Amino acid sequence: MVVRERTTRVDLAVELCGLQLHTPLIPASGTLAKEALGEVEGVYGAMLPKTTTPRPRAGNPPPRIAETPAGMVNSIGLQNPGVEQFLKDLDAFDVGVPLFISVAGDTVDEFVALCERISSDERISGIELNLSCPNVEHGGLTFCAGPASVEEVVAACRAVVREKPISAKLTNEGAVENARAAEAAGADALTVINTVPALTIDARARKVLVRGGLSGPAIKPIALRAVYEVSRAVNVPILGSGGVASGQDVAEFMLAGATAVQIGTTSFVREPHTILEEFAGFLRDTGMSAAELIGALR
Amino acid sequence: MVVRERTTRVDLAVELCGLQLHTPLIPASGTLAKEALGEVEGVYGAMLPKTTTPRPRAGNPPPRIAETPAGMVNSIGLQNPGVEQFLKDLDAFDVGVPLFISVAGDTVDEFVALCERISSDERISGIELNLSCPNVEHGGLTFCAGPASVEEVVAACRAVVREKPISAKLTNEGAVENARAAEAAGADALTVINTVPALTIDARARKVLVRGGLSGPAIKPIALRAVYEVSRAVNVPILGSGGVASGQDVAEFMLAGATAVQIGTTSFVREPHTILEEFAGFLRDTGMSAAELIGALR
Amino acid sequence: MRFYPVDIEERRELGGYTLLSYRWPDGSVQPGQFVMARVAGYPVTLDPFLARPFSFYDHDGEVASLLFEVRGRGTALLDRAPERIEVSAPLGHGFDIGANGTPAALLGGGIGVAPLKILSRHLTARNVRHDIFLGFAEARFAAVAAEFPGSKVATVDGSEGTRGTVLDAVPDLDRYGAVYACGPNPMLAAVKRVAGEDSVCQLSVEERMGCGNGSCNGCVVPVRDGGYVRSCIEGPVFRAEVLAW
Amino acid sequence: MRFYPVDIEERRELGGYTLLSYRWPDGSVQPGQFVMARVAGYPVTLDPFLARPFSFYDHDGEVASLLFEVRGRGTALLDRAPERIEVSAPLGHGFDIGANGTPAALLGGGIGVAPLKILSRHLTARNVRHDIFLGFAEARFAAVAAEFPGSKVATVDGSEGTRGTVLDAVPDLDRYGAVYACGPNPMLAAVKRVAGEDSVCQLSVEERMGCGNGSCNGCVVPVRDGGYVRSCIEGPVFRAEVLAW
Ligand SMILES: Cc1cc2nc3c(=O)[nH]c(=O)nc-3n(C[C@H](O)[C@H](O)[C@H](O)COP(=O)(O)OP(=O)(O)OC[C@H]3O[C@@H](n4cnc5c(N)ncnc54)[C@H](O)[C@@H]3O)c2cc1C
Ligand SMILES: Cc1cc2nc3c(=O)[nH]c(=O)nc-3n(C[C@H](O)[C@H](O)[C@H](O)COP(=O)(O)OP(=O)(O)OC[C@H]3O[C@@H](n4cnc5c(N)ncnc54)[C@H](O)[C@@H]3O)c2cc1C
Ligand SMILES: Cc1cc2nc3c(=O)[nH]c(=O)nc-3n(C[C@H](O)[C@H](O)[C@H](O)COP(=O)(O)O)c2cc1C
Ligand SMILES: Cc1cc2nc3c(=O)[nH]c(=O)nc-3n(C[C@H](O)[C@H](O)[C@H](O)COP(=O)(O)O)c2cc1C
Ligand code: FES
Ligand code: FES
Repeated sequence: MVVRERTTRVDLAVELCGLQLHTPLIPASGTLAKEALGEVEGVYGAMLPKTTTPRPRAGNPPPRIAETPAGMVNSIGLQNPGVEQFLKDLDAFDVGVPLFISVAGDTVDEFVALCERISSDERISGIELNLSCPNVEHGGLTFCAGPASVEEVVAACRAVVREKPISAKLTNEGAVENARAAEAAGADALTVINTVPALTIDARARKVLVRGGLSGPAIKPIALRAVYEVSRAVNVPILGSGGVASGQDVAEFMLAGATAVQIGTTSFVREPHTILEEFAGFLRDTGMSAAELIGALR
Repeated sequence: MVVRERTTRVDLAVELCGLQLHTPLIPASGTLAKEALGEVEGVYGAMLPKTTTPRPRAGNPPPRIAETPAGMVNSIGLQNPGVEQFLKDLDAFDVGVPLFISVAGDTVDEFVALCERISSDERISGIELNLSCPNVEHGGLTFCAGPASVEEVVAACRAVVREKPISAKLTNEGAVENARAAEAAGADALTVINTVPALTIDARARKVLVRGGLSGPAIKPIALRAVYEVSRAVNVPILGSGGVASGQDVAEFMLAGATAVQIGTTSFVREPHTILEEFAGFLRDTGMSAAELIGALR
Repeated sequence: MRFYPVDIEERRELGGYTLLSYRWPDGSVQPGQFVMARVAGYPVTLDPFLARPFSFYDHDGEVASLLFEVRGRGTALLDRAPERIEVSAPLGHGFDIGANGTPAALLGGGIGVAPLKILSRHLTARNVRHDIFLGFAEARFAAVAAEFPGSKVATVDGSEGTRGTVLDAVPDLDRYGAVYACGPNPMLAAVKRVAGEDSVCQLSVEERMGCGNGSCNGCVVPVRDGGYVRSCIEGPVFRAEVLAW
Repeated sequence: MRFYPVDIEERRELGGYTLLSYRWPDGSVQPGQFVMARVAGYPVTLDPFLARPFSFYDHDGEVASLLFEVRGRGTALLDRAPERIEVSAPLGHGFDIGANGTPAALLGGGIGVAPLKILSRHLTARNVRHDIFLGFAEARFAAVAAEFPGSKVATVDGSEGTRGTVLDAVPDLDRYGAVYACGPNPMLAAVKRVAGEDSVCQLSVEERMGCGNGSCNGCVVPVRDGGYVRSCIEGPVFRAEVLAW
């Protein structure tokens, strides 16, 4: 996207795994409903709906969210209608930009089955593997718990997805090791990071409120560190995620090494369009294009 | 400490490794200077100065700190005058409550030498092992990088410290595994958690600003989760640390399983006395004593 | 989510609550719809980070008002906001006042009174006979009942009106053809149990909200057909029989 | 750290800066000492989380004033604070104006002008002859020079006074027996190089601060004897020769 501001042309485009993105912004999986798509027209360089699973999932009982300092903890529990219904509803997200799909399974076979099911769908440009869900074959540890498990699921998915890019979405814990494993197993990109395990307690009620994942600006410096370290450890492009709240944050993630940047929790309180405008303003002020910013720390 | 509020007596005392603490609050290591001791009179149930090392350390060049959403990142680099000078200056912290000393070495032998050096000092009631410093024998990974390394250093220190309690201070990453290892190696307590690895970037200057550890309210839900999980995995008492900013936060950490709670970054912006008052107010409202609160989730 | 800065026109105390009004020249607000509101920040405030949901207390096509109780950080800051706040609205599905039975009973529990003002005005405009019942914890809050002439009040401590919950103020809920209720979820579940089988019973639920626009799946309620639906999009008003309470 | 709420007495623009004054009835403020300031929060604001250091611009025993430049979130919020802010003060070691040589040169770079007002007043009270030199990026800021009668000005763009930095406005710095300087660290390093060998040269350094009371070790400067010292406790004013710049 070339935004004309004052008299300077700003070049927001980036290339991600051979796909042209007119802006480096992508919605973080699970944070943009189809009902809200009208609000983000033109903002995102690629689309990415909420993670889908082989069968419908009801998700966790409420309360599912709690606010924390500069962030929130959620335990949605991957509520989704299952991949078949998901594909029926998918047209809403097919808005003329590359469409990534986030998938999660309870086992390696489920991941593979999902990849097979969707990889022939022409609307879909790429796949994001949500590796932070519990691996039922390994006692409930997540697929991100160690490099061996990351390597296994990425390699298995790679074997059935030959034409489309795969991004492995990693948690902060073990990000660098897991990134190397995912790259070795054939991932075309890495999404860094998912939410950080966290807990909230209602002290008056003496109850656990929400045990889930922390997101929002609070985790930005953690995510930025992970992106920075991972980008030094691998050669594949990185999709940064975690606490991005402003155009300057987008620039920071790209400088740290991200090729594209996901907007999650902040979209609940700010219009993503504003973030894109701020980012365009940053590029105008610095005279750089988005693509030039990637990893361009001095 | 029994604070008389309205007509209700509030019992703030807790027992930690056989030591009587008149309040469950302890300063987090590295966040309370002797120049500021006057501001915290009577607040803390135990004292804990900044980590000391075998030799003087100049620390890292500035900038060493950067603010982040609801937190800060620091890379002080363990600036300290070395254990000999440290012990000469220690009287300032000997204020009539149990005195813990935080130690860090570059090698297991350095940890052991420090423990030997200080364990006969009568002013000192206990030792906190700062395990998040780089282990030069293992290529710069921290002592917290894995349970084997935690076990090694704790066991070695335990062997030379027979009379005084040792708390192993753990990072968030791998907290549960490392907690089990520390307990098995003879730790009397665990401090959970240290700062979370993080990074800040100055986008305009295109420079890394501070690569260090994130602290403050931003990490509270992360620390609370770690305390909760660790307290379910071990039987030794836990010193909670991470983002505590109010009396209600103190209650949350104790409910999650902490016996004592450390106040770090927040002491830069709030008087710890206020936090203690809020906590006393919480106890008065709920009719519980501090000791009863420990792990008392319903 | 898009937020609009609005200038505060008036702020006053009403019972233990705050009534805050601001210009909102948009004719389309339905009773039971809500706003996400927050103080204006720099450029977005991080403290608190999320906006908070509030029912429209009233809206005359030009000025909107919210009635709220100060509970925590979000409401405390809104209560003190100097000149302007930021709102996103109108959100959600409100009460269906189209083809419902008469007479109607409007039940409010505590701050659940909020959406009943605009609801009552709309019902009156349609000549729907309705009675209003309000339950409060203490007399201090019950003062808001003065804004609902003819309403019957219950207080838990008995200091004002009937002693008990709002249901204790309604002797014969099952004779109403339509029931509209807003309040804490346990109260709504009780209303559902007591309402007449043939009455059209609509409940405005209260769940924590992250986004208010359907994106986070945080605000769900369990439904009869299994699973959960989002109260910010499919609700916050639901037909009682839809909910698995 | 203990903060005290203070009521804003006056706020006005001065050049491109904001002058903010509040009652501070404490006679012990020394030139070069500073305050940690933040907006008042609920019960402590998380946004921004840390307080910000500002030099005392002036203090007459009853009213203190700060002069600041809006740079980011902290100063933007202070600039708009409705009625009160919170401060912790007086902090640090200020200028030693006891046994120094004459005449004195006072050098301010940009917002580094701030502590020179109170310093100049104290020097005048002691009958110490002194000249004031101020450097600014643009003419807009240079307007503050009106508060320093007789001062010489330099602007980087040459729009006001000498073109160049503050050092370009001082033809003969080495003839002064005492030099007092405040500004960006690179300017201070330049002053140190240029100041006469026999003059007593004192520099007020600017480092990011976490706590302001010596606890965090965040605000250090490198010193001649090796290692670092805290600018909030041992400084912010240092004898030039102490610094390893
Ligand atoms: C659709 C809808 C409409 C609402 N309309 C109104 C209204 O008109 N007036 C009004 O005063 N309130 C209304 N509420 C409730 C209001 O959103 C909460 O009181 C508010 O979010 C509290 O924010 P806080 O920051 O002050 O409190 P917090 O600090 O967030 O919480 C303080 C206390 O309130 C509880 N709480 C917070 N949020 C919720 C929630 N969403 N549901 C239940 N308990 C909660 C917490 O458990 C805590 O005990 C409505 C809620 C919904 C979902
Ligand atoms: C002892 C001392 C006295 C000071 N006195 C004054 C004064 O009288 N008037 C005044 O306007 N300012 C003064 N400053 C500087 C002032 O503290 C910063 O401008 C302020 O902290 C900026 O906060 P912010 O939130 O607005 O900006 P931020 O959002 O924190 O930062 C905005 C920009 O300012 C830079 N910055 C922030 N803090 C510092 C810092 N401490 N040092 C250098 N650069 C920084 C950042 O790199 C960034 O580019 C003083 C600083 C010190 C250490
Ligand atoms: C409410 C909510 C739901 C989420 N759902 C998913 C999901 O379904 N799949 C996924 O991979 N990540 C999910 N995430 C994680 C986000 O995609 C993102 O990685 C994380 O929130 C960090 O980014 P943020 O701080 O910008 O939100 C969810 C996050 C939130 C807050
Ligand atoms: C400026 C600063 C210096 C610190 N120095 C040390 C240290 O020397 N030793 C140590 O074990 N932890 C150190 N820490 C970590 C704290 O003790 C504490 O575990 C961490 O900051 C989390 O708690 P908080 O969020 O309450 O600050 C330091 C933290 C900060 C912010
Ligand atoms: S509040 Fe986010 S889906 Fe309803
Ligand atoms: S600001 Fe913390 S030691 Fe100086």
